[in-house]
Amino acid sequence: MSTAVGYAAVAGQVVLVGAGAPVVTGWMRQVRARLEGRAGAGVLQPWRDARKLLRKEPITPVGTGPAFRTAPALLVATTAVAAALVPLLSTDTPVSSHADLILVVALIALGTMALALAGLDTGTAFGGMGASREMTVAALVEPTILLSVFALSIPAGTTNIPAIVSGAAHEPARLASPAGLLATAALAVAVLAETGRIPVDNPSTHLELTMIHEAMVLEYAGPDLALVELGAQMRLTLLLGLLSSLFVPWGIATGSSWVALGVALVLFAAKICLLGAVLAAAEVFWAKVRLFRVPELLAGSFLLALLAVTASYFLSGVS
Amino acid sequence: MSGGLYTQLLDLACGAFLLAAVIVLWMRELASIVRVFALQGIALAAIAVLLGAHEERWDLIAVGIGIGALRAGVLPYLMRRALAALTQDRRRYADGGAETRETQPLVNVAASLLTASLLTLLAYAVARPLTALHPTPATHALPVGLAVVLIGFFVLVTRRRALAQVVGFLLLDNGITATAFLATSGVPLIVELGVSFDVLLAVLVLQILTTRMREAFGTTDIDDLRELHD
Amino acid sequence: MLHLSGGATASAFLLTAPAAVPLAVAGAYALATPRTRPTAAAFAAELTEARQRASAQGPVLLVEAPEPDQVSARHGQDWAGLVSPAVILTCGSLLAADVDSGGSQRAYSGLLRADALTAWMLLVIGTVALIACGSAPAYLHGERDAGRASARAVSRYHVLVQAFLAAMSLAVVTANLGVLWVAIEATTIVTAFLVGHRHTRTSVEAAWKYVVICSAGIALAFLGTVLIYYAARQAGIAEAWALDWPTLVARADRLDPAVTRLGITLVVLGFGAKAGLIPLHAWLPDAHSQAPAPVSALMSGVLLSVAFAAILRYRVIADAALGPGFTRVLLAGIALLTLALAAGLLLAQRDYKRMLAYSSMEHMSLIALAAAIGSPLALSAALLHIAGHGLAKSVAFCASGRILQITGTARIGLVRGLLAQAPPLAGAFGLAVVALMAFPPFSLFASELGIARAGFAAGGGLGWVMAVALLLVLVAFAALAARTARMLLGPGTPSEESPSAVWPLLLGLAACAALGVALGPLTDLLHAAAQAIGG
Amino acid sequence: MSVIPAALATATAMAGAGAVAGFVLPYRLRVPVVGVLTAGVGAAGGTAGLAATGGSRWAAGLPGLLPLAGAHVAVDALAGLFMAVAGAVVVAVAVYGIGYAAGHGSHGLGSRTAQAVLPPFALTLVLVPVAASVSTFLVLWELMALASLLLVLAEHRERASVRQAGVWYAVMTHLGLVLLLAGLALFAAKAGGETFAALRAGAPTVSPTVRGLVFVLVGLAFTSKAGAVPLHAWLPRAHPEAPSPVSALMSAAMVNLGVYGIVRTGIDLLGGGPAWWWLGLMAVGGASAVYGILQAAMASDLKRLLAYSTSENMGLVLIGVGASGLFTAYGNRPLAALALAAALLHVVNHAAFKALLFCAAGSVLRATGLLDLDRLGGLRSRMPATAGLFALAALGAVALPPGNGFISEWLLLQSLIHGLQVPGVAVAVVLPLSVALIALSAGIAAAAFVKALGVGFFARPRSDEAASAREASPLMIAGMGLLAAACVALALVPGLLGDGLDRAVSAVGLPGTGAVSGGGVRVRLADISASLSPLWVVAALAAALMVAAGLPRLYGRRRRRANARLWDCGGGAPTPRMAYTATSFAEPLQRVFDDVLAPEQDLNVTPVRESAYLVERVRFQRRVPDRIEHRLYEPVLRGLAGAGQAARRLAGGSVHLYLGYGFVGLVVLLLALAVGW
Repeated sequence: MSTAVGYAAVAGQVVLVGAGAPVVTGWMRQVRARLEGRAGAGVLQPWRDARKLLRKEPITPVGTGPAFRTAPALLVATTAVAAALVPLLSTDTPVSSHADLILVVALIALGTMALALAGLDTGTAFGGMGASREMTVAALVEPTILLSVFALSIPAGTTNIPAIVSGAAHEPARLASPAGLLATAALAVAVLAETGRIPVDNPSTHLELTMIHEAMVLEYAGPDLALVELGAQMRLTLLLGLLSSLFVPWGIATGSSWVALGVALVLFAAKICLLGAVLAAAEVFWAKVRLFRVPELLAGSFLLALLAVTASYFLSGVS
Repeated sequence: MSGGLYTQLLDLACGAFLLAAVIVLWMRELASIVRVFALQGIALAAIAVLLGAHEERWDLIAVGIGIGALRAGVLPYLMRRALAALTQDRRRYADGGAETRETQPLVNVAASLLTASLLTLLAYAVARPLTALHPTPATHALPVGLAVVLIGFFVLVTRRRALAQVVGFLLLDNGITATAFLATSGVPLIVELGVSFDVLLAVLVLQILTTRMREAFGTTDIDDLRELHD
Repeated sequence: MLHLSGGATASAFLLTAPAAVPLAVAGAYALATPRTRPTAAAFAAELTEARQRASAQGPVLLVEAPEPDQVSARHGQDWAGLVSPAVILTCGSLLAADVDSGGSQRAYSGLLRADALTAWMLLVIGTVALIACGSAPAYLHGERDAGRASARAVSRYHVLVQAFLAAMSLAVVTANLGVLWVAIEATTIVTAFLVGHRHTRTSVEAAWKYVVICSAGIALAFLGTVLIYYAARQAGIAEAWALDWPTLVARADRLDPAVTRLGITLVVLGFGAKAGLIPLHAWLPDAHSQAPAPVSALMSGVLLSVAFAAILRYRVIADAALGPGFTRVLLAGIALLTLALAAGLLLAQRDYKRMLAYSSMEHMSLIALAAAIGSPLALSAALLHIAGHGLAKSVAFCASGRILQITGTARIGLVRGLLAQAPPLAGAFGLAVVALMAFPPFSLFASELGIARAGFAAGGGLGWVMAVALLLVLVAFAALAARTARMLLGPGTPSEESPSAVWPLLLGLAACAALGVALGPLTDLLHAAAQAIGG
Repeated sequence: MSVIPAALATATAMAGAGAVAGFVLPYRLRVPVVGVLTAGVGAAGGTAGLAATGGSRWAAGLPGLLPLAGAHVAVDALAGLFMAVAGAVVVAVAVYGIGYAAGHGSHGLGSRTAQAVLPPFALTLVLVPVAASVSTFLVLWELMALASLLLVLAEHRERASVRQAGVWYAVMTHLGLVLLLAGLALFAAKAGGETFAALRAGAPTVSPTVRGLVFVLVGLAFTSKAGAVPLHAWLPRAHPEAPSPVSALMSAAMVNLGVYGIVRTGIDLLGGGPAWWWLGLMAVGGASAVYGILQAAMASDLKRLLAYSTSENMGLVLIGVGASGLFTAYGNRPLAALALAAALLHVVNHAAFKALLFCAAGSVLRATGLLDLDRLGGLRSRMPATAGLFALAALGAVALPPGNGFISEWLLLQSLIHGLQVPGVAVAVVLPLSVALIALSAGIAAAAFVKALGVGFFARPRSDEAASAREASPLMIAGMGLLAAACVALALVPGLLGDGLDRAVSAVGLPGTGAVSGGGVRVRLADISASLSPLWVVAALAAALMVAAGLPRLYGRRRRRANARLWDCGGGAPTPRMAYTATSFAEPLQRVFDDVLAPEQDLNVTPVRESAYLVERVRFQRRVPDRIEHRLYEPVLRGLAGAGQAARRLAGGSVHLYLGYGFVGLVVLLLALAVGW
């Protein structure tokens, strides 16, 4: 019985992230359009785009290799595996013992790396440029995420995400601590950077002076492009979900009952929509930071994470 | 020989011995230096003979006479010959006149004499335990031997002419021989023979080298020997 | 002598032969000097030759074409020089078999005496001489081809080298400190002409410095000997035995400390001059760079150690009379200063023979340091270091002589790509330098290791001395490595080089490596030798 | 129990035979024969090592060898682990080396000297951990240094830079020896014996100051061998200049012995020490990790990049070892065991992927004659096997799943994260910092290897040499294949190592952890649990990949891929010269770390002759020097050069001066005697 619920939860997470990601993006674009006084293309527009792209002819640019061809699928695959591991809906799944936070971070980084290699594989100036910038950002983001993980895992005594989440759900005081807040802030910045949002990157720009992510994927077309877009959207959803699981863990099923799972599903959708709306709203009011000042931002979040760890240690160590 | 006379004669000989070393420091003409050196050889022989006479050891007297012959006879003769060779060459080498004079020692005469006195003081200080071990008139004169050793070394360091350096080396050797006699009435005969032979050979070697130097460099100024350096 | 009936006669023979046979060979060479021309004429010719060279300020080629039948005769003559090393080696090993349990052999009422140290030193002298004399034919052949050596000069070379060997052998087999002094002074006189044998400005200069500095130094040693004799006489030792080393050691506790102190200081300074130790060290690079390569090998490989062996003998007396503190401070100070000087001068060295000479100073100072430490381990290490250094340095010098003949320059900066040019020769040179840099398996590593271990174990500030010494050795290592690499590595065109000339060198390297791996039958001898000098 | 001595004797005999064969045989024969014998040495040594990790022990004394000391040998599980790693690397690299040296003339690695030295070098790699006394250890250590030095110099005729590298290597390694000698000799003197057994027994009686001094000296030497800052300068020089198989051996087997030395002396012989030792070690490790990988990210020479990456990985290992010591100092032994196990596992992983990386780089060098990433490119189509193997190894190097490096870094992070249970302010400050540094180095490593792979092997060739490259010979691929198999095995079933790792950890007196077992990595301590199942991760990823790749096929109508020109924002089909180079790839990172790297740049503007305002040529040059070298080494070198020049004046040639030394010396000594010594 419990395994059935568990498997359902895992499948639900993967499907939710896979299928819901375009919707989340559509939602964010819609919120943004409305805030900017436009009508917007509708919440389902990313879905329609994906369907259109998937029907197009697959194209292999001359001079590219296997890395270019496999990167989109790898991006999606890593995100999907991560989505299965992160307790978005339930902490009690058959895979929860594998759900290590470091592993999740590494899987996300693997996707980033695959895409960067694909960018270099094209041999164009844009591809290389994008890859170079992406890896620079990733090199700085990764430690930030890991340190935040560290800060969060100290009270739980483990890096297992379900354990952290259920621990936090049972002891809300952990989250309200200075360490928890610092870690949240740091992780939020890292998520923005990792998903290529303003102020680090602008997902809708194609100016060579500023673009990061888009530069890498310029050569993709058709189904490949659809996968790349899907992958990026899934990452956004996943990371927002991770953020919400870690810092607003309430509602996530900790036992194995279908009801709790249903509640969790609804609450998850609500949380993601709220977070997405906040993010979209913020993007309207923020400007993108100059490329070479991005590291300062990331260094700041890195320091926040470090402070979080130290604070968490001292606060828990005193007791 | 009475004790007092013996002591006085010994002191006289030792004084002459030291004085000769100091005079070598004073002189500039190589010929005069060689002459003074010969006198010192005689003083050395006198010391040995006096000691022999005092201790009534005929072998010591014989050794003394032999040493006198070597240091006052053979060695000065060899050096005079070398000097003569240099003088004969005057026509071939324009600056030949300078070859027979120690024109410019590295330390001037006044300073040399001052140093000699300081060295003598040092010798006295150093020789204190030597005298204390076995106080006799002879060992009381030990500082003289040591002083001559130091002065000889000093001559070796500061004199620029090859022959002057040879004299310095011989002064050093004289000083050591004197010390040997004064301290222990001489080392065993076989050693004494070996030493004298070695000294003779060393002087011969140096003399030959002087000739070669004269041929190769056109001068016997040691200061010109600076081709080998780092 | 042929009828060896009694043990006494046998030991007398064994003790006499190492000095007598080379002397006899020297005599034979002197008698066999080519008499194709009247001596006076030859002398005159040589003189004009020398003058012409001097006027041209460089070697002028005056080739006398050898007649065919003379060539083989000369080669035989060159190889005959191997007799004495062989005899020294044989006597050394026979003596070693007798004394490696700690006893001693005496002859001529104690004038000659062999203990384990003697045997060890004889073995070192014999082996190094074998390398030097073995590589001499190739060297002389090269000199003749370049017209730098007349038949007379070669003959005189042989006479002097043999006499040199005799003097060194005498220095180690005598028990009388006076005779020891005479023998060491004799080496100066004999080698003076070997250093100056080329009659060029530089060689005359080197010879002059060599004779003056060494004679002055050795004179001080004699003064020291006299003072020790004085102290011994005052301690009641009879005249005949007052310079006898075993007697002095046995009764050293009765020597007057103040006089002994003065005497030992002078002796260390004096023999230190011959051993290449500060302050009278300066003759060494000049003489080594000017002497013919095999002679440099002998001087650096054994002459320095023979002189140092004398210091080791005196050290026993001093330690018994004064306690270990005095010589320890004296030797450690001298060793450190020498090491610092050698390291400093290696840093900016531009001449590879001088480089090797300074490396000798470096190693002698390490040996001196070991003597300063004075524990059994340190003394064994010092003796092993003497052997290893002798072998490696003689190979390096012999190889450097051939390199000089091939390249025509002693400047490091002008030699390039030697490994590509003459692989066997450059390989031998490189390996010798590697050995000198104390890499295993060469024995210098084992001995340096032993010295370091003994140094840190000794305590009382010697640990710090050792640390400084190790740093200085590192500096020397760096300089040596950089210089040698510059000479050996890089592209080059292969030149004609007969590999047969390299066998003595390989022999030396193999011996050095073998000593570093295992001492085998020499183990007992080494320990007995260290014991003989207070270990 | 007689497996170990028999295997070691076999290895020694084969090395001897190999050395002789290298000298004697003609070129065509010697390369294969020496290669096979070298592989034999590795196999025999590895067997001995495996036997030891399997629980066998062996010790012996050989008093006849090694004058003045006598040789002592002993094998325990810790030694066995390092022997096994070295042996395995040697086998694979020897096979690779046959292909590498064959067909390229008798210069370089094919020369008599190099071939004769190769088997002994392999032997010393295996034998160093066997040593059980100070003298034996130092002798083997130096033999290894000498053999590697000779091999580094193998290609001296081709490039002048080899000489420089050789000299640096020789001097640095001797500096290491001096430190080691001073440290160990001091230790032996105070502990009253020079066998390891005596040291172990005597260590508690040695005063803390001396123990600290010993640890600092020895630690500096060993970290230098491991390529950690600040004494790392030899590594980025020697590794690129050595023939590639030699680089592989040095980087995958030799540097490990530095770690071995620290573990052996620090934890085993000295029996641990106060926290400051280990904090220092962790500081060194952290600095090496970040500095090494930063330099790697800046390097555009492929082997230099790999060399600096070695510095990084050894830094990580040192962090682990330091953490282990730190936990022991605070009394938490299970955690200490975990940290040590993580460090040792990383040593094994690093050996596997770094050997493969160097071999692949060697294949590239053989195929193109180039190592400059800026001029390579496009090799994936010309040499697919090499590119694939490089990618596999790079995956291990960036420490991302499913690579093998991830597992050990994960374990290391776990030990550090859980280390916060240990009280103490130092721990609270150092552990988070260490985690941050590890994470930072992992991030930059990703950038560095994306650069190496993406710029070096992907895109299009940027030079004629790269365009005409040919795939490596079958033997080279076979050798690399062995290493790749090891990487895969370590990545999928690290549990195979479990028991050996446990025994190695318990050999230094820590409790076994059972951290690595079965198909997964599991950490189970008093109140921690975390686990990682590499096989599960790989299976999940593979499944997801198939689904993701199948998605367009299911949905889309047109299955066949069509070829098209590169779009490049409409520019279309750019020339290879327009592609991003390694230098430009690294530029943003370099900007970020400007303060650390301190790049130097020159701008030369040459105006046209007629007018100063018209520019004929602009030359821009930027270099990223090794800053530590700049600050630390150059003053020393300048000082030494100055000292050398000053010393020359001491030997000015004047005989008066020389005699003056003697006179002054005499007078000074006499004065000293006169005033009373």
